[in-house]
Amino acid sequence: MISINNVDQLYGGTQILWGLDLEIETGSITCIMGRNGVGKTTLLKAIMGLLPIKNGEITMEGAALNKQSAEKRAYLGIGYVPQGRDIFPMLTVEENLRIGLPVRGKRMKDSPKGSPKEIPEKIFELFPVLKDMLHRRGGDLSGGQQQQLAIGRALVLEPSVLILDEPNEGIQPNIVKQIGDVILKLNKEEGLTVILVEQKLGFARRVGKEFRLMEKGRIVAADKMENLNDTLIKQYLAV
Amino acid sequence: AETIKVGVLHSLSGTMAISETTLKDTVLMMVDDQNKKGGLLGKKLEAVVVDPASNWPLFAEKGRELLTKEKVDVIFGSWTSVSRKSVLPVLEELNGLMFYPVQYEGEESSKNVFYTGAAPNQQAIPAVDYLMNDLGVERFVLAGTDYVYPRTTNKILEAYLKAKGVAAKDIMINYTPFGHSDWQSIVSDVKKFGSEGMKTAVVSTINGDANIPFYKELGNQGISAEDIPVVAFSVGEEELSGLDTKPLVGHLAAWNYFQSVETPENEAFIKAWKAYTKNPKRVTNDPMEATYIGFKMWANAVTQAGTTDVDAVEQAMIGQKTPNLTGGMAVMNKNHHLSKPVLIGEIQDNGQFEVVWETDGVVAGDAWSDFLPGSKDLISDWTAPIKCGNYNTKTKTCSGQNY
Amino acid sequence: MTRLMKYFSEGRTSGKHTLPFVVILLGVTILASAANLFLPADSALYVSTYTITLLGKYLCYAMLALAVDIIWGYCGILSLGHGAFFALGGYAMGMYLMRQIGDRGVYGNPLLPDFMVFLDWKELPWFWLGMDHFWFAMLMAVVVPGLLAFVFGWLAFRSRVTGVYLSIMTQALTYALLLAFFRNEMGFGGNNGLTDFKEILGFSLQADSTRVGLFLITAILLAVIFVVSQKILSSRLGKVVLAIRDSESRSRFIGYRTDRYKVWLFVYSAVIAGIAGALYVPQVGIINPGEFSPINSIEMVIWVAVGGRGTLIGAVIGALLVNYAKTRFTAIMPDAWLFALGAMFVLVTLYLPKGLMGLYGQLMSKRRTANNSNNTEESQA
Amino acid sequence: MTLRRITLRRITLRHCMALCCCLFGLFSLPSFAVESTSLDPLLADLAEAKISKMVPILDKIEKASDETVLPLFRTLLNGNLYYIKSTKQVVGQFDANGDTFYKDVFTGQANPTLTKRDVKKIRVNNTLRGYLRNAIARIQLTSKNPSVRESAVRELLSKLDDDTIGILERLYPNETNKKVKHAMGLALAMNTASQTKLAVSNRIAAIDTLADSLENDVRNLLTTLSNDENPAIQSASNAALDTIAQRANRFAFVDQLFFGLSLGSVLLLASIGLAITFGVMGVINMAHGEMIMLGAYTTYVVQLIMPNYIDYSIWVAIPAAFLVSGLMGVLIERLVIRHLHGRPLETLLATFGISLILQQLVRTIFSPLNRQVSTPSWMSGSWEINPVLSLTLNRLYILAFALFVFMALVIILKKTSLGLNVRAVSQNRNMAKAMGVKTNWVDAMTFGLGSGIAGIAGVALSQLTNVGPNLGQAYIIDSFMVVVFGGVGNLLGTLVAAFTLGIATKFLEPTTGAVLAAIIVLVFIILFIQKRPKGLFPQKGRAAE
Amino acid sequence: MSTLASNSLAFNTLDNTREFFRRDQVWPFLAPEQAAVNVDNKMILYVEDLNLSFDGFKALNNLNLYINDGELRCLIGANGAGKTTLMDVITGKTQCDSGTVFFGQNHNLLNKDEAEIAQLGIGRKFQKPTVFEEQTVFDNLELSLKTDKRVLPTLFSRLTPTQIDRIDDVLKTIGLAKHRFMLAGALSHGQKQWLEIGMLLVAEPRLLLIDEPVAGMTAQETERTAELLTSLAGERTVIVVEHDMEFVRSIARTVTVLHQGSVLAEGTMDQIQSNKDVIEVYLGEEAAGEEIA
Ligand SMILES: Nc1ncnc2c1ncn2[C@@H]1O[C@H](COP(=O)(O)OP(=O)(O)OP(=O)(O)O)[C@@H](O)[C@H]1O
Ligand SMILES: Nc1ncnc2c1ncn2[C@@H]1O[C@H](COP(=O)(O)OP(=O)(O)OP(=O)(O)O)[C@@H](O)[C@H]1O
Ligand SMILES: NC(N)=O
Ligand SMILES: [Mg+2]
Ligand SMILES: [Mg+2]
Repeated sequence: MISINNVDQLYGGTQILWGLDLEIETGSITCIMGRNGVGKTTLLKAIMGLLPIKNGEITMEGAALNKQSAEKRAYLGIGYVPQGRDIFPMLTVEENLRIGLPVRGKRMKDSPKGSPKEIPEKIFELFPVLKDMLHRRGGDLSGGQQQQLAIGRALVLEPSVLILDEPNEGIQPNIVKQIGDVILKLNKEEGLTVILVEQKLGFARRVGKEFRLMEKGRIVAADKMENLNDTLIKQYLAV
Repeated sequence: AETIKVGVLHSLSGTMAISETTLKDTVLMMVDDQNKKGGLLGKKLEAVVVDPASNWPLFAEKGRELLTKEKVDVIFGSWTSVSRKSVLPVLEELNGLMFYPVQYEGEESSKNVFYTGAAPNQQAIPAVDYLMNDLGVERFVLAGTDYVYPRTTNKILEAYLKAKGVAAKDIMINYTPFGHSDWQSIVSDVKKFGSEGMKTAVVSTINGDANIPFYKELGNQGISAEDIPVVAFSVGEEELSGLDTKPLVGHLAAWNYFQSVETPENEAFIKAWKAYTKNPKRVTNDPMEATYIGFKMWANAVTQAGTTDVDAVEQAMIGQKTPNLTGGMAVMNKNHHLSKPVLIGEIQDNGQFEVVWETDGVVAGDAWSDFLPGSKDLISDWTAPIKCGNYNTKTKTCSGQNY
Repeated sequence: MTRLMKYFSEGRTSGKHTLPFVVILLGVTILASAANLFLPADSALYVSTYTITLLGKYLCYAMLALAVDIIWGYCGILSLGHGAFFALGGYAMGMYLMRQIGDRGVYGNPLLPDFMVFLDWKELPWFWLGMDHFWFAMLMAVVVPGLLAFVFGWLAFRSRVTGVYLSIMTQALTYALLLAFFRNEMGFGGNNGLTDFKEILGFSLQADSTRVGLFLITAILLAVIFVVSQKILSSRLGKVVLAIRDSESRSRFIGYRTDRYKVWLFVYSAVIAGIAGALYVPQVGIINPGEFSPINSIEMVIWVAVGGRGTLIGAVIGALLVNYAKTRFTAIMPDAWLFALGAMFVLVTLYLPKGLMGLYGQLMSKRRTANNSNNTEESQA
Repeated sequence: MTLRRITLRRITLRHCMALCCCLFGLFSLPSFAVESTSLDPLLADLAEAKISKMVPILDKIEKASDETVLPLFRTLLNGNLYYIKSTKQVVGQFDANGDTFYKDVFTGQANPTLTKRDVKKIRVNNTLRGYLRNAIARIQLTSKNPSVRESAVRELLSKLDDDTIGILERLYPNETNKKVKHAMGLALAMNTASQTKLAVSNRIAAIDTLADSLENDVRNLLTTLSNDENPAIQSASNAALDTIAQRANRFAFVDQLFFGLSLGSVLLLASIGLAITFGVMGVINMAHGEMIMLGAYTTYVVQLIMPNYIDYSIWVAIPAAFLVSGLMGVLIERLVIRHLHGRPLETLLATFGISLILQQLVRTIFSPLNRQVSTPSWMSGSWEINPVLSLTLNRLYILAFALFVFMALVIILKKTSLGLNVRAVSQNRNMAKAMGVKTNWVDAMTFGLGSGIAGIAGVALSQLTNVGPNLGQAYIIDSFMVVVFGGVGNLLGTLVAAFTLGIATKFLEPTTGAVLAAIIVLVFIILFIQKRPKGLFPQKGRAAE
Repeated sequence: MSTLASNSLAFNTLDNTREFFRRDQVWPFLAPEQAAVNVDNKMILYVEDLNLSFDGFKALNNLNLYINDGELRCLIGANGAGKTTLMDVITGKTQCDSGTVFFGQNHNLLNKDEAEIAQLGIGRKFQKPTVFEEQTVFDNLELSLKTDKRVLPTLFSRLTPTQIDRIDDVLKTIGLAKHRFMLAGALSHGQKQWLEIGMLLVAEPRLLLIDEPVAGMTAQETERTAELLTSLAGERTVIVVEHDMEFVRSIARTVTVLHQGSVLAEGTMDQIQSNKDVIEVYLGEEAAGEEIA
């Protein structure tokens, strides 16, 4: 579905991604892991189009993605849950969610399910707290509530690819579990492709089907999740 | 030098550009004209224009630039008093020569400056006389922008009115900031003041941009010239050109020149001006006439002195006569101020003034007002033996500085 | 200790401009002064008094820009009212110079300045007392702006007025002072301000030597203020100030009373502005309420932005460059200079995001990048 | 003394109808103009007379004729009366479509052969105008139209000479219209009250009836009477004056409130665009004032294009100004602002540069002089509620207009996705992009909207103040002050702030004068912000830190 | 801010005047030495009957919490339970509606501002890492050093070799030794987390309030953090908020569970994990088991 070929990326003069290759298959749940600072977030931002890449190519279903602007990519069906939540602090929860409605409207035309003009009820089923806080400013929410909002917001887009950057940061255990269930469910029922950056092995193992290990801006190991063994962990995830 | 350089020190940007740009163009037209006549002393005139940008310290700096860097022989410039005061020390230090063409508060006479605009006794006092004698005005509103020209003029007028027996309660004084644009309360106060049974007039020293909103408010609150006439000292044809004058017909202005005065000189001047600006609707005004007179006199004085040397020209200037544009003769007096006629005009609906009153002859400009305690004993005389701008006739000395 | 050395040489770059700056500044000043005083006027190398005065004025502006940069560039407080402190310093000097005129004014009144005579004032207002003493007046030139900055800053920073709110309040402050000083009743000469000065400390203001003297003093003070400010800003206090700029609340949580730091720095900056104003007045010959005009204060900010915010040298260069451009443009193209100046501001913003110093920094960083990426490499290994 | 009422518009339907009747009366006049021939010698005198000798001649003309002389007086009053040099015959000058031609004032018959050269103007001055106005009023006392009669009576209150009183006494018993009768009664009561020869009780009764009148002339009369030698008259007058003063004070308060609201509406208009570009987008837009200026110049150009339709020009100017300023805003955003995202302070520098360029551009194109923008007739004059309270129409319309613009803007921002999107973009541009918001489009539209509204403000301001290159500079400081005082990012705050400042200024002004009032208001704002560091309506919560 | 806004102008002027004449405020050098924290009762933090509501929403509801000197206390609770808000109140960021908060027996924290509280020795790590982005890692640490934080002493202070060594030690501990001259803004999320912990360490506070330290850390890093915090306890008092149950178990002696602004349960990890209420509102049925890698 998404393939990344030989991507280089720099911040100012510092190169972060070095000729990175990555293949994401439709309907997969790919878990990207690596130590702090290896470039996971940078990679996700490059996919989303929030950072320009210097070299290489990103394609989605064969079409070049790297020439498209970030907002186009949202229309193409990429939903993004950034690290650190990045909700709109001065907008109410409801407004945070409504932002995605135009994209949702466009995308729902192609596949009619649910109402294209309204925030889908399933988000409130998933995160009931959002319903209670509908008129509170996003910035006033607690950290975990914000994280839930960020995930909910991405789901409004009715994405076909969901990019999650450490989505469980700061979330209470029962909801962590629930998020895992949701990912699995959406993947199973709607064929949602998921790219997940996750540090917590337990969660990664439970939800991920594939894993990719990163180091120094490169993918250094790739396999099915069941093959993630202690050697690899020691080599690439231990400090 | 192979040319005679004429410095032009008028703001072309900032708040004063509205008024001063016209004077820059006037000087340029005069220079052109003089060159067509063959220049002066066999040399061409060359205008050097700088922009002091309505910034007062810049007047001093640009003045210095003109005098030392460009080495100009004469400067035509300034509008506000503060800009003149700013450049004055530079003129005196470097012994430059400047012509100042705007009505002002007086209380000054420098060896290096010729004042071709009106002093208060050439504008304010005759106007008030007219109001009292011809219109029977008994109450006065002295409305001005809060700066030195209105303050001084109003001080002089207050003293003058009181001397004429006007009671203090019949004089209302009001000051507003520069560019004041919300005149509702003040106009309404004036209306109240004027509706208490005595004939009332407004003497306006409101400056520049504040006038248009003022007159618009007058019109809208229905104050007509028969009820409460306004006589202004800073509103000329140019200011009116930014204004629909229909509601203002009959309000007054006191000047030494109006475009509407029909004389051959004026007709020629207006024609030349319209041709020069390539704008058949362009109007002329009093400071332009003052510039015109100053320039003519300077040209004559240079010819007479045979040099552009400042001291020689300064002496040659005194006693210069040149026809003014309203049919009389302007004379440069010993105090560096002109003798000019005073005219009072009523605003017409075409944006022009119609002269309704004028002095019998010319009035000599008085550098030091007779109605201010500090200056009633002072005179200015730049001829020998006094040669001083502030000579005290009582103590027979030059008070203060010795210019 | 070697680590310390390494730290200073590697971590910091701003300090290293100090020496060249001081040398160049004083060198040029002294050469220009000498050229004015000792060369004949027709010499090719002669520097006219006009130029000296102009340079003197630029240096005052540079000092003012420094003051703005210290609080804006380093502490993130955008003051749109620094002209107020500058003007107050200027008025203090102006009052002194006014009193020095003595009975040489046009009315020859030994006690009252001319403008008071002709508005018929009978005695000197209380706030003019003592202003005939040079040192007292100079004290006022720093105390009054400093005090105003203290009161304003103390109120504002304790109430945690920040960002645009603070900026607009400073603008309101200078605007209110503008209106107040316009009033003739205030006793500062109204719109005309104070002018027609004769001498300072007995030296005629019209003498070349006095002008050169003032020019030299300005340059020396600028150098001193530059060095002192540099020292302050590279001390730990400087780091706290930067920390406040980055995240004021975080600074409070590690124990810094940020309001006091801000008041302190604001007062320091205001005092510099006051000094600049005091030096400016005898060189341009007039001080009037126009200096309080908010547009002036905005221009100061712009000098700093053009030069490069957050680098002292950038502030100085910006002030010199913009004002030189203004002088040249108003003379070369009096009708179109606003186009040129406006375009310059737009282009600098677009193409030199960190001002002129940023341009220099970009060149430098090319070199530094190599080092950094090495560091990163190592750490990942 | 009364103030001229003829130019004061009354806006009730009844008054409009009255006006039509009046016009109709005018057109039907020629049929009565039989005796006009007997005036000819007097008219010839008029043509030759010096300005100071004209009053007696006019007096004779008035006495010698009736309503038919009105067109003559009116033409003279407007300064349009000329005489033919050769025949000394008077003619009126008229303008239509830029051409000047001459008509007989009585018959309205055009005289196509006359040119400017054949005629000479009969000059008028203020004294003469005053005289004419009274004469017209006297003649109109017998007008068929009641409201004309009423205003004629009121006009004459200040000049109650014996002649006039005589006429009024004759007319009073037969007057049927209540209002006219009341006005006449007032005039007669004033006369009675001032007649020292009459019985004191009669005079006091008259004075008592005067107490319910707000007319200036009444007050002036009472003030004079309060110094009467008779103590009873004195106290009656004082009592009446007190009653009047009480009522007048109430109206004065309303008047002042209106001034405040009006100033507030100007502030609101000037700042509301900035509330968007600065308040919502976070661009420190120093060129905001120039956007206002462009709007004002657009009004000027529109009037230049349609000189004969000034009354409608405003309706063309409003959309035109919105487009001109809006497009300029879009241009600025696309060329400059968009490169400065994330660097809000730099926008100050760039937009300041732009403001310099725009000012000079206008100076170059339109000259540095102020341009003349005319006021449509329906916006000039005032709505006279009673003799002490009248509201100027232009300000009334502008007040309504400001509120309308405000509402429209609120609706646009609330009901379209633009409002939501722009706030999202300003809070987190990247995330907004990731949510599919076309940030470029949103930026350009929002900046265009803010600028366009500034342009509309320019149309309104062109009716109040100078249309010149400095127009914008005059409002930029106030605009920022209002937005910040209200609380950045809060439109309602801008509204409240604008009116608060407007009203505060106007209530201070009478006691402190305009300069001090401005200073006091500024100091108040500074102190207020110490109390509420984020303005009147702060953005609250964790995120606002 | 909110407190100021609620007072009347007159009152505040009076207040300001009074403040002005407080000699210790005007003349920093006259300020009395901070009195040491009185922990005679072994208790270092008393939080009693704390209430706080936002527009009617009760974020803290009669909250009581007592922390012993030298304790390591874990604070857990559902998202929005009020954990961060509690820290906000303790550190002076947020003003509470009612209640008392004492640091030791002698310091009422409610009438102190953030800086005073920090100077008393209460350090805090934020949930969302906040560091000085435009300064280097080294400078971030230098600024956080335990020193005299008044203006003039700061102006004249110089780094001592011991301080440099201390910073170096911390740099090593947090694994950023190689990044010491990097601008903090350029660090990755996890690195910023570490830096913020580092800033806490160099400040040597008596009481550490740590909000979600291991979010975004790898398993090993989490372990290291656990070791670090355990080693700090005893000498210092540590309050940790975390949702990572594995981590909590590895460090916790006493765990307090907050719910809807008040304490729901308190006890050992085992007690908490078997508490029905806690399972229902927070852990979920199988949560504890699931989380273990
Ligand atoms: N804005 C920036 N400027 C310069 N360098 C940056 C910037 N953002 C990140 N970096 C650097 O890029 C590298 C990769 O960062 P990134 O955020 O992608 O890491 P990560 O793998 O997501 O780490 P973490 O697990 O901590 O989130 C880091 O070394 C970081 O220092
Ligand atoms: N300024 C505010 N305005 C309105 N509500 C607020 C504000 N601050 C906090 N809240 C609310 O108070 C509650 C407690 O928030 P707090 O951040 O303390 O939760 P928390 O326990 O730290 O949660 P998490 O584990 O998700 O970080 C939340 O429901 C939040 O929405
Ligand atoms: N001299 C004047 N009008 O300022
Ligand atoms: Mg990351
Ligand atoms: Mg929290």
